[in-house]
Amino acid sequence: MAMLESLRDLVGPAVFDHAVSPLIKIAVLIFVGILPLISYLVLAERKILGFMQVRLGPNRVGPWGLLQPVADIAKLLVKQDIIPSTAIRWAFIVAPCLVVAPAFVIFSVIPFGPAASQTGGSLDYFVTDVNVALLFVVAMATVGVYGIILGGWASNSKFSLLGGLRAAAQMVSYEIPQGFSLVIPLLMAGTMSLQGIVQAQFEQQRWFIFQGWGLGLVAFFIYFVAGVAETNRNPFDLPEAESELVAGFHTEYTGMRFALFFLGEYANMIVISAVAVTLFLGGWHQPFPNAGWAGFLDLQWIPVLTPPLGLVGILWFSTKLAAFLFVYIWFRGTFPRYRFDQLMELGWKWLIPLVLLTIFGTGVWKILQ
Amino acid sequence: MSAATSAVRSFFDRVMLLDLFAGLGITFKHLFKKKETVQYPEERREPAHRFRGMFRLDEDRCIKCTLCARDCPIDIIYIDWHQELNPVTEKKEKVLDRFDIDVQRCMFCGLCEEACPTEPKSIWLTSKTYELASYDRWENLYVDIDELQDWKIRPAYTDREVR
Amino acid sequence: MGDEERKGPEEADGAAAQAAAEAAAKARAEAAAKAKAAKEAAEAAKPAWEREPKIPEWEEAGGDPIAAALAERHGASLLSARTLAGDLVLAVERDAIREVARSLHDEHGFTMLIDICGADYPDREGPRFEVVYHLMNLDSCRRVRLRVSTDEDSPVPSLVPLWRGANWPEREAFDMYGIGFADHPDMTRILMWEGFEGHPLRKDFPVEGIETGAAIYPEYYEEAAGPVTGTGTGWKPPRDEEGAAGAAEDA
Amino acid sequence: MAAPDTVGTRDSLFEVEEMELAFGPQHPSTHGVLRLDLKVDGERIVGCYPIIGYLHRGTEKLFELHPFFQNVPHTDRMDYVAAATNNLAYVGAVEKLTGLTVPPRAAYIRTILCELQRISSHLLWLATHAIDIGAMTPFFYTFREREEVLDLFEEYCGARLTLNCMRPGGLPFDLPVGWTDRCGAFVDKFPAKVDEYEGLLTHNRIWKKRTVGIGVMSKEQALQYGVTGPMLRASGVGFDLRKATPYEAYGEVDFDVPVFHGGDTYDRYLVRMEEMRQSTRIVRQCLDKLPDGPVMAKKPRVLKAAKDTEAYYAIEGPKGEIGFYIVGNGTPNPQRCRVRPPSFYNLQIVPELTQDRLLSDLVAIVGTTDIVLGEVDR
Repeated sequence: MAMLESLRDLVGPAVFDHAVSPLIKIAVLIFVGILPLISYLVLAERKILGFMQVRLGPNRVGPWGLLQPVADIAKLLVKQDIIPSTAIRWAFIVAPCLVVAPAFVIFSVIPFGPAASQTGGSLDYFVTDVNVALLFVVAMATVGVYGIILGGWASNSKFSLLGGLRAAAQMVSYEIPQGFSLVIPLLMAGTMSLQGIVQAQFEQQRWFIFQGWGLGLVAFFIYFVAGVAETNRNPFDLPEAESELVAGFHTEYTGMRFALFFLGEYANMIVISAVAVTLFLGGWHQPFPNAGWAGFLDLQWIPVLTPPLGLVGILWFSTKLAAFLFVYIWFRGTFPRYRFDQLMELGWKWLIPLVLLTIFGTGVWKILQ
Repeated sequence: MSAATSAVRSFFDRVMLLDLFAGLGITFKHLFKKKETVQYPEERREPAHRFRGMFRLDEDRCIKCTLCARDCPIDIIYIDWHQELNPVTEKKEKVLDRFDIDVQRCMFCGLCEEACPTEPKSIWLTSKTYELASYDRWENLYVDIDELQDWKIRPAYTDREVR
Repeated sequence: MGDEERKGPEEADGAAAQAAAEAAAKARAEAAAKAKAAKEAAEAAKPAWEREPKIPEWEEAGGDPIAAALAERHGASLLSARTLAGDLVLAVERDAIREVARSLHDEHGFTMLIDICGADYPDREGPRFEVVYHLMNLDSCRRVRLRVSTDEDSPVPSLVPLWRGANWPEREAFDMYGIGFADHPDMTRILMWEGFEGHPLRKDFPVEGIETGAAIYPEYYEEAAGPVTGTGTGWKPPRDEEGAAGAAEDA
Repeated sequence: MAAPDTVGTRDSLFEVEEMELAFGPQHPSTHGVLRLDLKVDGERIVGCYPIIGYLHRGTEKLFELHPFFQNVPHTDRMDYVAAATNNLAYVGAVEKLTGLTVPPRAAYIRTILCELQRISSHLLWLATHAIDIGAMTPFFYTFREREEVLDLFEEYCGARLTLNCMRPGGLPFDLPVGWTDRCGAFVDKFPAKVDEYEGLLTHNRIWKKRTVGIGVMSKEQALQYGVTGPMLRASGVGFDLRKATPYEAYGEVDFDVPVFHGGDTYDRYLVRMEEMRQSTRIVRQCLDKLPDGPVMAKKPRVLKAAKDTEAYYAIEGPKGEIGFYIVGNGTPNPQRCRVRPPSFYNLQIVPELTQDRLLSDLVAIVGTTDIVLGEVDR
């Protein structure tokens, strides 16, 4: 902290607040937060899937396999990097970056914890609070699809191409119900700032999933289904359906480039879950923040450490996030895969009309409010 | 059940996604079940008593009839013998020059053991050995009579791990 | 067999001797018949699995309604109709096979084509190859086997017009034996690769295969070196130099 | 510019562009080394040409080289997930050719082994089929039970996969002590496990969407292509050799032959699931009725077939009718030994079933035919 203070003095407060501090936060977020989170998410997925499938999962590297992610990363880094001779070179190289970058950028607007003004501290537990954050999330999520299409096309392999095309159709179609379902919490909160939406849930004393005659639940359901489809996860993992398209758009990718696609997919999973937690599950607030009997959930009674309020926020946020990610993994362990046309049918014929109806219902609710 | 109630029920099934939740329930239940994994190098499955693994041969019991070689469907048993006068019994006896098995091509059908006329069998596969992998293409795979007779329960390379 | 007397043929000399020999032979035959009957009775008393196995023999299938109907309908095209171990086997003129199969299919309910396969009899007089068809009637569970003789140059009428499923087995017979099938839509190799020379299941095709350049470890399976059985040639894989020389002695 | 061809075909009018897609031999869901040359329009399959033979080992040639009893291990390696039924079909043909009769105890044990093999084969099919359709968990559940079946095999004959567990005239060994109890315990608990698999799949809407109405095979098509086994029974033909021409101990046990009429992938799935339950019934009854006595018939020292005799013997394998056609030539070796491989005939219909379906359906259809390439190519 002292070092930060001296840095602030050195560069001047304006530069520090607007350039240095976000940069540090981003670096911390990515290298301390997201990357370890993703690698351990992969481990958790393998473990949980293993447990569901009456086996143990990775348990050789380190105690309970805890060092497995390290081994995986080392393996992927030192693997031979193959660019197929017939591939379109520049696109082949650019594609994985196009998948990863947008997913990471979205993290900048997600409130993992309270703002400095709420806790009385000096640290915002998010990178930035944009007043149109929701739009930003939707816009950035859209960019990821280019990377996948490009990767599928640039590989110059038929299976990759089919995977890329599937991904394109799927992601474009499911962005519509997903985007619309975001409108519902937006209507309920009356703001587009994610921090504002969290605050609105606090003030309305109800998570938006339970708000408005169950319409929140419907919106949440649609958002989640569309999110699973958006991230190409089972049961909507058609673009990389290994039994049909070998590995879909990343068939030809090896080593670190493949790892980037992998990273992108898991980062997207976290993003979708984080947005869902923020919009529907009260964000970083503890459950029942306004109820007196649930006051112990602020964890201030833990005598030894008495965690600062911001950290409690992050803790609750992570817990909700983890529950979400568990459901993702649970789905993967349980369901078969949809067929391509059935997926489209589900999106266009069911989810979109349903979400439009829900928006209408929410409007009515809002007026009656 | 009347048609109406079954229709209502199927409608609820559809809307409430009960079929999907049933599947989720099954996988969730398995999260807490006993795991079936065998931690291989530390834990080993004990093969059944009749398990057909690596060959053993007992030269003293063997009467050099070559039936095992004749009955082998893929002809991987090579036997040569000659007759010698036993100085003690003063009888002519067959002496093995060679008893080789090209285990690389062996399919462990056990017909050689069945063909063996001695009692107990002088060639048998029930040595409970299943670790026959090797790092070298030729290693451990073409075994001669000495190797056959003192074939350890397990190949050498795993011995140090098992202790 | 008991107490029958054994006589060499050299004793048979002169008429009296001949008569005696005849009488002896008669007695012997009687004794043998008696012994045989006793043995049969003993056999019959045993459970089936302890009896001497009774090897099935060919019988003429004159009374079989299907064979009779076919003989009436196709006349000389039906070369023979016999049964063996309960299976009806019909030998059919090559060019008539499709008609015979068609009438079996249409009139006798043999709707299922079970199998088509080739066979090679190089020692046989006449055409070398045989194509064997197995048909089945699903309602009565009756099977019938058709056999057609052919040689390399004369194609057999294909059954694909009757059963689409005849496609692959006919291709396989072509691939394995070089038997041609007329009117077949796709008379190409099926199991061996295109460009393969020879027909592997022919009896004159060498078992160890032919040189195609496809062997991965040609040095291991040396020509004329192995595999050997029993007291063999003393061949060992080339890697094992010591001991191989000493083992080469024959017994 | 030439005048447009107003009476052209659809393709010439709209210039549909097809792509050639080599599906296999190295592909996760071709179950070995099957290659399908596909002509696809987008993801719609407009043409399919299976190319087989990558696993051709000349088994039929090998049969001709060896005496009858030495061929049993070779039969293991054709349909390598159902070795016992292969063994039975082969030794059955040899017994028919040489007139051997099997003692009743051997017949019962053979029946038990075949039904256990059917269970294990169907379990493997279910595992791979579910993986093809994207459900990965049933794979592990089915393998858990399959291990137990294989353990039973191992205890009986010493091998888990390539059993070599039958001989012309009977069986090589009697059952080990306590085997019947362990086998009984397995078949008693197994139906509950089948319910578990069904709980994951049968009513699951995604599973149904992927399988109902996919790859519909009519009764006529099935007969045209010589399709047998569960595929035939899912198309409304209740034909099962175990009932039609009872062999071994099947005539003395009570069981049902499941028949469904849809002919689609879902019905084939249901048939096999029900068959597993029926198999446990058969095993249970056989264990209860198991007679005492020898397991090997009295047979000549060298088993020879008479010259120019031939026999065809078929049984109901897990995949369909597996039969052997053996011609004797007066020596201990067969003159010709032909296998009637069920997978070979069942695979033949795949191009017809996949016509105008999507790529994902192809995977489901290939999975539901339950082919083993070791048997297709021999």
